[in-house]
Amino acid sequence: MQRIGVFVCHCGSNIAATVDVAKVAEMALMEPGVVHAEDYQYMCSEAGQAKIAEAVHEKNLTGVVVCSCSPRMHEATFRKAAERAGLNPYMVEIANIREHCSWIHKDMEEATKKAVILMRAAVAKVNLNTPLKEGESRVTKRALVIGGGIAGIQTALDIADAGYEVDIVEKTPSIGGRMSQLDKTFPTLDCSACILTPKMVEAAAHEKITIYTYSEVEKVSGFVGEFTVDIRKKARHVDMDKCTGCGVCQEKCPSKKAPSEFNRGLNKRSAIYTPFAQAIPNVPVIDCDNCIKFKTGKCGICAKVCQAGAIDYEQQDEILTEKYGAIVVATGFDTINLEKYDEYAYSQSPDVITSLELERVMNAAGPTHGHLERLSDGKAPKEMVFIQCVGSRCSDDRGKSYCSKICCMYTAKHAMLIRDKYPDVNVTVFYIDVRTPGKNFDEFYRRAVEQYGVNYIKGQVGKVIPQPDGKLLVQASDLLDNQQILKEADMVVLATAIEPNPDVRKIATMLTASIDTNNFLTEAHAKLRPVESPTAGIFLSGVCQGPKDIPETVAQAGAAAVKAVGLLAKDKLMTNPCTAHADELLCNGCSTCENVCPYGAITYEEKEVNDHGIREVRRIANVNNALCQGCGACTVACPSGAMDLKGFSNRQIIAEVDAICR
Amino acid sequence: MFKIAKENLAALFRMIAKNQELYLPVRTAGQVNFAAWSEDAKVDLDTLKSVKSPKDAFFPQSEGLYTVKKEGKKMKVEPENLKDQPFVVFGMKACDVKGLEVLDRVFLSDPVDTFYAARRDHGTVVALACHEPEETCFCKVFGVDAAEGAADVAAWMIEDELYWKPLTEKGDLLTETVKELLSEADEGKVEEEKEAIHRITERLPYMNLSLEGWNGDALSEKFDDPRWEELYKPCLACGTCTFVCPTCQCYDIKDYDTGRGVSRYRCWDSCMYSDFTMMAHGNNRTSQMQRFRQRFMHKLVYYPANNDGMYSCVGCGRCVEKCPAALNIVKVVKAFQNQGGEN
Amino acid sequence: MGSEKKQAEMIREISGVNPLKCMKCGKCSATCPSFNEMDIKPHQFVSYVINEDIESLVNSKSLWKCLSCFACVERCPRDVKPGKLIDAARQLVVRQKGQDYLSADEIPELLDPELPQQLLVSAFRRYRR
Amino acid sequence: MQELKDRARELLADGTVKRVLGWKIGDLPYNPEPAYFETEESLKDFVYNGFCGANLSKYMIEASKLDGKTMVCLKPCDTYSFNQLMKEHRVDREKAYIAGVGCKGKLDIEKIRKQGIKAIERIEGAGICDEAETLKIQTVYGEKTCAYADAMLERCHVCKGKEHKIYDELIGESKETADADRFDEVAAIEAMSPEEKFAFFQKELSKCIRCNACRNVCPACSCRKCVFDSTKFDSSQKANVDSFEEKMFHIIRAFHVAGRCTDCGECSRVCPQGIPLHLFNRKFIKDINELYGEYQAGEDTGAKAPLTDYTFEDAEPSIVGKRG
Amino acid sequence: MSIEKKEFRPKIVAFCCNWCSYAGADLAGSSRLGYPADVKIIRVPCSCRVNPMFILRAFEKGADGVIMCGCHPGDCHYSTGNYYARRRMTLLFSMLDYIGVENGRTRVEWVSAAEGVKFSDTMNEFVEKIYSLGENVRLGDLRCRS
Repeated sequence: MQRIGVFVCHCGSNIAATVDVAKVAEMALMEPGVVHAEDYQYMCSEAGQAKIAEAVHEKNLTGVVVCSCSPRMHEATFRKAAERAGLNPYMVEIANIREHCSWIHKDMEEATKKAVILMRAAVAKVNLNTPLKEGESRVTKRALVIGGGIAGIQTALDIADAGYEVDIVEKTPSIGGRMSQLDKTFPTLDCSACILTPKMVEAAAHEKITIYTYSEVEKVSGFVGEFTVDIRKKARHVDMDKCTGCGVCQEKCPSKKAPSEFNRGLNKRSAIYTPFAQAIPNVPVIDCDNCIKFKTGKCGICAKVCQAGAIDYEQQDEILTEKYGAIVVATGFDTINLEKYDEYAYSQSPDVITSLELERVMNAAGPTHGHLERLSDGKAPKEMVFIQCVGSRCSDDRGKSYCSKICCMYTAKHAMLIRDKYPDVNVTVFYIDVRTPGKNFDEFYRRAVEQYGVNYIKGQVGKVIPQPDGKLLVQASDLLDNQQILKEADMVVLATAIEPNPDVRKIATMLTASIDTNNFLTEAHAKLRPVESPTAGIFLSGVCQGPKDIPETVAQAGAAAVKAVGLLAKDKLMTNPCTAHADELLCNGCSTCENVCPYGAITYEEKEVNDHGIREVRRIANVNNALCQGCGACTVACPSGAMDLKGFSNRQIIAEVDAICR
Repeated sequence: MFKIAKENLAALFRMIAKNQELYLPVRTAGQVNFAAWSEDAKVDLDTLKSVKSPKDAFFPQSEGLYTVKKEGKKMKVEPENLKDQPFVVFGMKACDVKGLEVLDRVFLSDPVDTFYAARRDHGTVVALACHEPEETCFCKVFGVDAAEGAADVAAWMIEDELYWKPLTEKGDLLTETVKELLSEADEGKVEEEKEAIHRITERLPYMNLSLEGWNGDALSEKFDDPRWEELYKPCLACGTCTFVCPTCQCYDIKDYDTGRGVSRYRCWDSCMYSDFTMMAHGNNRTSQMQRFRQRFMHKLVYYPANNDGMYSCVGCGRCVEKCPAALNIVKVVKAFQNQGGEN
Repeated sequence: MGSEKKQAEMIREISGVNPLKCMKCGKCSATCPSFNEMDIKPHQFVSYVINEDIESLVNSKSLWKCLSCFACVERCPRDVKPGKLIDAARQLVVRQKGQDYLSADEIPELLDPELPQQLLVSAFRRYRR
Repeated sequence: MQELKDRARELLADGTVKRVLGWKIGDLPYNPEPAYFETEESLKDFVYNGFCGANLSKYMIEASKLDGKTMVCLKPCDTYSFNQLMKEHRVDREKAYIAGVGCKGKLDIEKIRKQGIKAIERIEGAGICDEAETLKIQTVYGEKTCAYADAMLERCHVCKGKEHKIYDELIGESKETADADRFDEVAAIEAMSPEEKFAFFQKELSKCIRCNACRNVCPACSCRKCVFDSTKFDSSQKANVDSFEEKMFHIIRAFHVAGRCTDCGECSRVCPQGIPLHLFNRKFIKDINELYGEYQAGEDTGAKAPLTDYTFEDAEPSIVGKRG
Repeated sequence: MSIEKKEFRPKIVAFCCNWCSYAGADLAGSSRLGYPADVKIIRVPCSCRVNPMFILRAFEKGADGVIMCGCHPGDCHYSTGNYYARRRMTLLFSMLDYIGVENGRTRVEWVSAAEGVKFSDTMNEFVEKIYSLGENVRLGDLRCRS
């Protein structure tokens, strides 16, 4: 039996004006287990807390009920007070007689009656409380960043600058990501490479940063503070240590038919290649699917021309196993597949291109060396049409329901750049809405209209019809003039919706990080914890969490880094003691709990149990206290009632129910 | 010997129920069980066996013992009242009447179970002969005569008339209260009916079951027999056999928190349940085999050992009909007849 | 007023379209082959339904100018499908005139082998109860 | 049946299986019992006929703990239960040699008795090789006949189909028996007024004697220790009291197996009081199908159970009031 | 009406998740948005912690109405808890309706920490409903009455 002390707070007149606090204390003494009850002006004051300590000592209390304000307000205060008095802090329960009683009721008798019932429920619960102890777990002082785009690079730099080791795992042969493919950036028209390359170099040179390019995360186990990650380093067939990056191999490679990923397939590259000139590391990889040596066994020219002897056809994939305390996901995005948008003739005409393709066309290192020209015949276009919201804001299954956020701004940028460089080219933008929230964004868009004479028409394009003469007939509506427009264009640019990198699903599963219906990773709280995943120790950086532009990405990357550093800075993690646990005699090992656990905290083990004399090996659920956040989903899913939640046990809640219904 | 026309039975029941409670077989939602008579109750005297035996009338499945009321920190104990009004159970079969004898020996011997004793004192039993016994019946094995129940009143339903014969003082008293509805009759038809029942009884497959070797002395021989290990296997550990049985007498005592106090009640228990006779240290019988064995050993060995050789099975056959796994006491007895002791 | 409201309700019900989903992108009008002959343009249909001005809609030229080509139905990004709305308005008119008497059994007789498939399908949609 | 017996003998003889889990002939014409056969000799008592209604998949929980393989005879509907138990890691596929046995509908002795047929001596026509058209029943009170379909268990009239969902080999023929819609009874109750519904269930459930047969026979109720037998929820109650506690028992039980119940119908088959317990489980199945998409527990071992799954657009609980 | 209310004071249990609804109730309190004292709140970490058995238990012990509040779908602190809760409660309520318990006695409402007004409105509405339904006679255990 517990020895419970009940302390009723007046909260000045906040409670005492509507609740007969003395009566509540008097009634408390009638409850089973209650050996002490008193009321006091301000329980949260020094003196009030001292009263608790005093009673704990004098009456040998094992449990405390404070009838006061919301536990969200002072639960921590009273728990600490109890702890100082030598009581386990989790032996304290709060009866909320202010927010849930005195403040919402006017009739004293009624409010007092209710306060008594709330007190009873709390007493009933404390009668079943057991001391709980926070767990501790170690923190490996090293972070992993998945993805080497601007988000990943920035996060890694910030973590490394704070003094912690960081590894970047990048799937492609070079870090740099999408940003490296961009020509200019809005709203200042900086050259993308000019601002990105220094960061790439800095990351590569940073002593705390290790970069694994052409590598993928293969397996993740463990939990916050102690993840174990297998990284597959794909065979490059080029020795990183020997290669000097001279580029001769690429020049001499006879196979030059592979579409260049970096240029969005608009031109070709050699089978041995670095994606772009500023690639980091500046070490090529051999694309085995296109390499003559790998396909036929003959050739081997690259090995012959390599003076460093870096070519190694025998190289195999390598698996590294590393431990990390925190993981940041920065997997970025891709544009959606336009297969389902026949009406825009993307697959029918090479002159219908996506905006990202236009970036490459405009770029000096791109397929047209920076000249704006039609990809079909190389002619300079006279009429350019931009179509907005292609695949964004769709409620059907062809596109995405969300706004891709960056298109309005980059289209303004494109239009402006084209009008600036080629003043004789007419640019028309068909839009549904122009969305420009952001510092200097609307000014930028207005500049495109006012200064550069870009023609913005409100109305979506219905169809793009390739004409026999190579022109593109654009059928659209002008909603403001209530006209249907037929416009001949030389090039059409589609502001294609962006979607999370398709690999993110696989990664989210490995991390047990939750993902939304659009494959964006879910943040722990939409407003208050936007860079943390609900899974402890996993942080989100960049577009993997939702569409964003470069400044936002960099800001979020920094925020994710700070959160990760905050975790790495700790020597030990205190874990929430209100976690689930399975009664091994009741557990069926049926896996139902595992299926509802959002944190992957439940695993199974074959364990010998002694069930009242029957010894057998059973499959039994095991909750990892470091991962469990105490939501209780498993406790209800469990058919046998084996799973229970400390601090909110079945019997405790039932005791509260009983006390209220009494 | 009296008789009453079948169409007047409703009047008879009404008259009995005027002064006391009357329990009789009533059909509810397709099943016949003993229940209190009311004007709109569907009385069913044609169905041979009620699902549950009528032992409820004397030993209810659940009955309150006392209530503890809380007043502040003080407790007040309020015992449940004993049965103090007379009641009638109409339509019990001979086997069920014999079942009462089995219960009597348990509950009326020292220490007397006052709840049961009060019910026995106030209850009058009218036994109805089994007009058409069935293949699951084996009452004869236990010396029960399906044609005439050893109750306070014996009754027979013959064609359109109910024959009524008081056998005890209580029976006479009851007869007095309904005399105006009864008319005198001779025994001729009843004798014929009895013979007819006996003839059918002879033809029923279980009636000549031999209980040789089952007695109070057979304890260790039967207890250690390896056949139990096989016999129990299909058993689902449900309580059907025990809850339909007219002689099973085990009960558990439980508390229920009503919020204002605690009511202590007793309810039937089943030796098939894993928490049967569970004690603080654990359980005496840890396996289903042991619990399964307990039931039959109790009926055919332990009980006879303590009760002058009387078995605590009356051959009603309810367990035969209702076991979900088609197990029953007859199969057990037969299993032991085959090839002596070894397996 | 009340009947207008009911009619708007019916149009929603027959078409299965929620006009509130429209984001006014104009893709329907952009794609409509009869645009120039219409007095009420496809993208405006929704407003008439939302504003419960069914009278104007059923009296418009557009009602009978729609070719039921379903280009708008196909391309609408918001699942609003003005073509369905106009078709529902037509059904409303047909029903009001009490002409929904055609039963499935009568169709074979009326069938002209030259009729385009599309028209048949459209007819079935209209006469289905 | 001979084929099945021969196959069992072969498998025992060649050591593929250590034992056979099937049915042993009863001492009355209709009461074969589930049994293990470990020797070829013991198979002489093996029987498989229309009265072999028991779902043996639950016995495989214990059999999975034994040494060696067990040949288990599973009817089409039983295989759903086996799959479900496998999904919940309660049976070991490696320990089972599944003989998918044919089924022509299983018989319910209670239905025969309901027709006034009693003192049964012999029943012809219940064999699995028979046409399953008519039963000829010899009784002490004369010979009676009964249409096979009229003596069939309720569940066979709404059979999910005679396809075995998991097996090692198939033995014997089946005959389709479904002639009613599985959810008709549920729909009829849904259409009642609250008062009628309450009266209906009150009447049925007041018969409950809390014998736990429904629970103990249920393959989904495979918990090592049932919540009703543990003190975890303070719900351990044996009594059959007149208040609603009994109903609580059945709601809770149905909820515990919701999304896991394969609708094998064993609960209704074994209830000594003939309570149509399947009406609870089927209500959940119907709701799940209607609200979350068709789901048949035990159809496979992969699909996510409806109660451990969700979509953003799931119906709100208020739909209950709106459906009217 | 007021006389009736004196005779029948319902017992109403409200399960509120710690992160949204309990905070919503706190906000209702600090905004002085009243609702009848018949409602008593039990704090649970998440709506997915509410076992249907708790709700049945409340009814068994004499509650006249049970309401569960949680974060809005998509806003769960534990990301998915309320989705499971939503399915569980839908099925449970449907079953209670099926056996003839008035469906107005059970309710689920999603209340965020910012929705003090909604919390108070919901409770007022729910209590009103329970008053109109009267005492819960169908699910309560007879022994708990007196």
